[in-house]
Amino acid sequence: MSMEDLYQEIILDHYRKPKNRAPELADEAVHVHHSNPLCGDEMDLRIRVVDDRLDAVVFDGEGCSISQASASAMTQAAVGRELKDALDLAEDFRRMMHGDDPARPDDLGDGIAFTGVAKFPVRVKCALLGWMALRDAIQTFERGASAHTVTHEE
Amino acid sequence: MSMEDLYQEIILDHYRKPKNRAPELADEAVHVHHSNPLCGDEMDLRIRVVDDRLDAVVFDGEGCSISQASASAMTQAAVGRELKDALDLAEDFRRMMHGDDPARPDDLGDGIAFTGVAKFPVRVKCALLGWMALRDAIQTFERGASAHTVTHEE
Amino acid sequence: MAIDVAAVRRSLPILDRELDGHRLVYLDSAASSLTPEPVLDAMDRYYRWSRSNVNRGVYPLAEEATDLYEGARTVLAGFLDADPTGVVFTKNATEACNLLAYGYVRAHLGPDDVLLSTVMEHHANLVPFTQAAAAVGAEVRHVPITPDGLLDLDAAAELLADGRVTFAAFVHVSNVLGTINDVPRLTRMVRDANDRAVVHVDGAQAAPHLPVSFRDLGIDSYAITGHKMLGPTGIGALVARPELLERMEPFLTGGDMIRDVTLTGATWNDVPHKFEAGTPMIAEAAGLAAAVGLLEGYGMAAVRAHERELTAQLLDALGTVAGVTVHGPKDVDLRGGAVSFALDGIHPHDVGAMLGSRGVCVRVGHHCTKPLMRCLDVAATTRASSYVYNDVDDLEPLVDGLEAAAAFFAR
Amino acid sequence: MAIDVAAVRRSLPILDRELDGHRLVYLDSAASSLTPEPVLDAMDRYYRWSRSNVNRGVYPLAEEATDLYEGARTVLAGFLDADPTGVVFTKNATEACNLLAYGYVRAHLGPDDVLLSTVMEHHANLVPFTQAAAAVGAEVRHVPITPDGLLDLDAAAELLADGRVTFAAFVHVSNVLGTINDVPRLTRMVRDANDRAVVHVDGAQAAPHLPVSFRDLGIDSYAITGHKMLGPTGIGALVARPELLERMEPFLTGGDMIRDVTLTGATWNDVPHKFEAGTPMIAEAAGLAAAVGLLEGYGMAAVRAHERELTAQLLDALGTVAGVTVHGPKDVDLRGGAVSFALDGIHPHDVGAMLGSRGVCVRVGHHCTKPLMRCLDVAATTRASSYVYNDVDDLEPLVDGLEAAAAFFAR
Ligand SMILES: Cc1ncc(COP(=O)(O)O)c(C=O)c1O
Ligand SMILES: Cc1ncc(COP(=O)(O)O)c(C=O)c1O
Repeated sequence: MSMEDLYQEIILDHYRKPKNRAPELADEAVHVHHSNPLCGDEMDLRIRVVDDRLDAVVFDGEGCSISQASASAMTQAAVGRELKDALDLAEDFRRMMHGDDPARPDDLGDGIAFTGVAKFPVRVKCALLGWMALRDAIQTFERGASAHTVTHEE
Repeated sequence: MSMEDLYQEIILDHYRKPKNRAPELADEAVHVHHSNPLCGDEMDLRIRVVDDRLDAVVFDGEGCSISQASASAMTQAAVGRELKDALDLAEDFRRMMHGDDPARPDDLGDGIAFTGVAKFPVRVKCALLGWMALRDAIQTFERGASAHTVTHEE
Repeated sequence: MAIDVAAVRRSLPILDRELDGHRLVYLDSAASSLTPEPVLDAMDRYYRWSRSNVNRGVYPLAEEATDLYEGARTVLAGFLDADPTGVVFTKNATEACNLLAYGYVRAHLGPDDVLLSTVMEHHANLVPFTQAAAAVGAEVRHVPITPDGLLDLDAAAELLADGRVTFAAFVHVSNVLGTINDVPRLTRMVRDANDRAVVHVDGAQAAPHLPVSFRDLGIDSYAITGHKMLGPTGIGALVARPELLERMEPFLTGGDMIRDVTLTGATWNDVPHKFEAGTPMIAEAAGLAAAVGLLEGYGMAAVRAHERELTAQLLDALGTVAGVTVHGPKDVDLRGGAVSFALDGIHPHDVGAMLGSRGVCVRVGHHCTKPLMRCLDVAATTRASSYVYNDVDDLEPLVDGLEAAAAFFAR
Repeated sequence: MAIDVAAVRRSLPILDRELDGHRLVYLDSAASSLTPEPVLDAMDRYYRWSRSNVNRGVYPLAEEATDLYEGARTVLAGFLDADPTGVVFTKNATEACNLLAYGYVRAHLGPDDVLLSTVMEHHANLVPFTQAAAAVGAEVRHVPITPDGLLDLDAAAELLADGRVTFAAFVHVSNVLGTINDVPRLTRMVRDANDRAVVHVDGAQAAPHLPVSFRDLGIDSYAITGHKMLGPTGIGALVARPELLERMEPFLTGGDMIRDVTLTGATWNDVPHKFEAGTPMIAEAAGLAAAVGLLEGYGMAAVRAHERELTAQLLDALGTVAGVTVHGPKDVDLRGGAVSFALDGIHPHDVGAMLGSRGVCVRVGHHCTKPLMRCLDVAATTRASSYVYNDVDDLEPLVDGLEAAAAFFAR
């Protein structure tokens, strides 16, 4: 288990200088709070939706480098996408974490740097936290609600 | 584990031709029923008491050769004794079954043939069944009662 | 492919043991099977190479231990044709039955429910449910047996007729009579009478000896125990439909089975983990997986064929001994390899002692089936039970020992 | 006599393992200890020589197995200075706590009773009792901790003042803070407030590391687990006053724990057997007895002295790393060898991954003490924990790894 397999340089960059990290979002459509009690990870995710598109995605939270960096990379990959498309991308990332080859490597952007995490089962849930929050935020929006709290492990 | 260690000739004699085996006893003072559900052994013991002495002791029951032979030998050793004395003898037998040297080898009569049973832990409770029934019968008499049922393993 | 008994025996150093100058003849596999070396090696490998605790460790040993443990779940599920999510590891089959009795019967049934049991149950599959029924005020009904030791399905139909039976627990293969019950048929009867009924089967004596497909049995849960199927002591499992596990309340609580804990409350982990509190039987799971690997290697159809043949020979051999009465079915298609019998006028303890003195290991007693003993009107039986390491050579010492006992204890 | 660490290490082949070119440095004994060869040998001997089931067998193998199993009970009782009649074998400490929660708390307490717990409990010693309290409508009170991680006994006195606490369950040695609680003192406080109170102590982290006299502690029951004390997985025990066991209701039911069974009811075997349903952990009991033999050979005073010394060195070493904050007492007389700490600004998962990549095995997470994590206001900690096979050479890789983590994850 070498550190380099897990912590690619891109991951460390996102960890050190997270993108779209913010505690608030003007005109937010949905705010979801996800937590993983086993790790103690906490994640607030906010989305703004314009014409069925993710106009803005910001996160805030606490957790290990993997969870924070993955959320940061996720926001970059997701913003500007149609909701359905973003859901599909989240599913692609989830499958990648379970060892499958991603179908949309280019669209995942920096998210692709997390491929190696699949080899570290205990860290998979960390990498997924932001993406699963995104999925939930979109589904919450589609249900017509504006906030949702989820406690989970995957 | 040789058969001879366990099944001394005296034991087999009592097993084949039990002494004082009877389903009834005239003028009985006490009748106790003991059973060991783990082995399925059943024992009815009846005593007649005259002047604080065991005037007659008879048993009836079902069980393995050891339990039947031991009860038979017990009746011979017990009959005629003062109640207190018989209790003491039963205690001597019990201690012998737990590996101690008997204090009253002569008084135990054929009971002494059961010394070897102490080496077979699963059979100890069989050898004790009749003696423990005797002890209970005497104690039941001393309490002023005339019948008692006990379910036990030792 | 037939079982290569000689090869199996080579993996069992215990069979080289002599007892008082007699060859060891082990005919007590229904109580506990012998454990071949590959099973011991699998446990050893864990202890000598990957020893650590499972779950959430971020170092390689802990990941290996977790893989071993979770891998065993998958292996067992594959062996029984079940969903790994439905496999809860327990310490033995008894705990598996209790898990269901507490997590389902006590939690969800009440005075309007009726439980169906049978008179041939092992205490492990009876007492937890009679206690649970008493606690919730439910009635328990018992399917009787026919004179040849089969479940009386006509009587069962009557017991089910009023549609009130919402829970049934019965044994797949009897540890005393050897009877192989028709699980799919009785299950259909139970469900036809009440389609909400939950059906639990005690597979402790079946999984080691027969091909078992949990899916094909059509039941809701199945209890097994490792030590009777070439595995180690200290591990068993409740194999269940995940939906049933979802409905069940937690039973043992503590670490690893929680999602979150506060000073006053808790939320629960996903199934099957919700039912596995505390440090699990890690080495034992590795050993059980290795045992399953051996059984799959032999092929369960071959295991069954071997035992069917040997049981036929055993029944024939017992027929040659004067005074022997066999309990249970005589038709080897209807029975497994556990054969209980009486030797006329001689208490099973005495029979067992004689056999033991000659190196022949059989079990005598009530075999944890007191109600069945009452039905058979005996206090105890002598039981010879075989497995993959037995062959026809083991029958002669048994027969000789029985004849010696008859002579020795003749009155 | 000091512990001969080199000799202990020679009995642990796993320590020769390399992880990615790094020497294995095992500092996770609070999660599970390594298992020396004599323990494996004891289990092997059972499997290769005496393999059979316990209880009522009339052949030599079965008697040997029974002797091994019952002998282990006596050995464990001797080690803990307790009555063998009060030793119930369970699969782990968690089951031991559940046994008490079901057999005593749920069976005998009610809405008028108050349970005393603490904020530093492992989930194993908390959740079974909070669930039981909720089931019977009893209140639970929690002793808080002082800033240095000791139980706040003044606060405890207030919680006890109204005399309503009839059951207390607390930990002997904290698996996170390392705190050694003053069990006799808190027990006296509980009993002075209410002399009918039952006092249970979780000794999972104490029995492996300190001399323990159950009698001298003055308590009613004590939970231990084999895999943390050089023993195998799959075995633990509830050690109790036999009188308490007598008062408890049966918990797991089934074979071997009964006296008699009918179709609808049952009567129970004598304690401790009344609480041991089904085939027990026979090999594991033999292994645990061997582990106890090793610990007695070292001498528990020597084990404690060794760990006290090593813990002092560990605390010193951690003091040299910038950004490290140790949780729990700094006075090594008040603490055991489990040391939790934070590395400023770096999540324990990342710390653990860095250490793991260098062969250093530590545990990161909430250590099954979520309420304590909330008290400490952290999500998780990194925990290094030592045992008889560790020495000062294991500290340098730890310190180096922490410094590497600090450099790697610096923002
Ligand atoms: C203090 C304490 N209590 C109880 C337990 C539970 O032990 P087990 O997982 O063996 O049941 C542990 C081990 O994690 C512990 O550290
Ligand atoms: C039919 C049956 N069910 C259940 C059990 C209980 O298995 P265990 O003792 O491993 O819990 C046994 C074993 O004795 C059995 O034969």
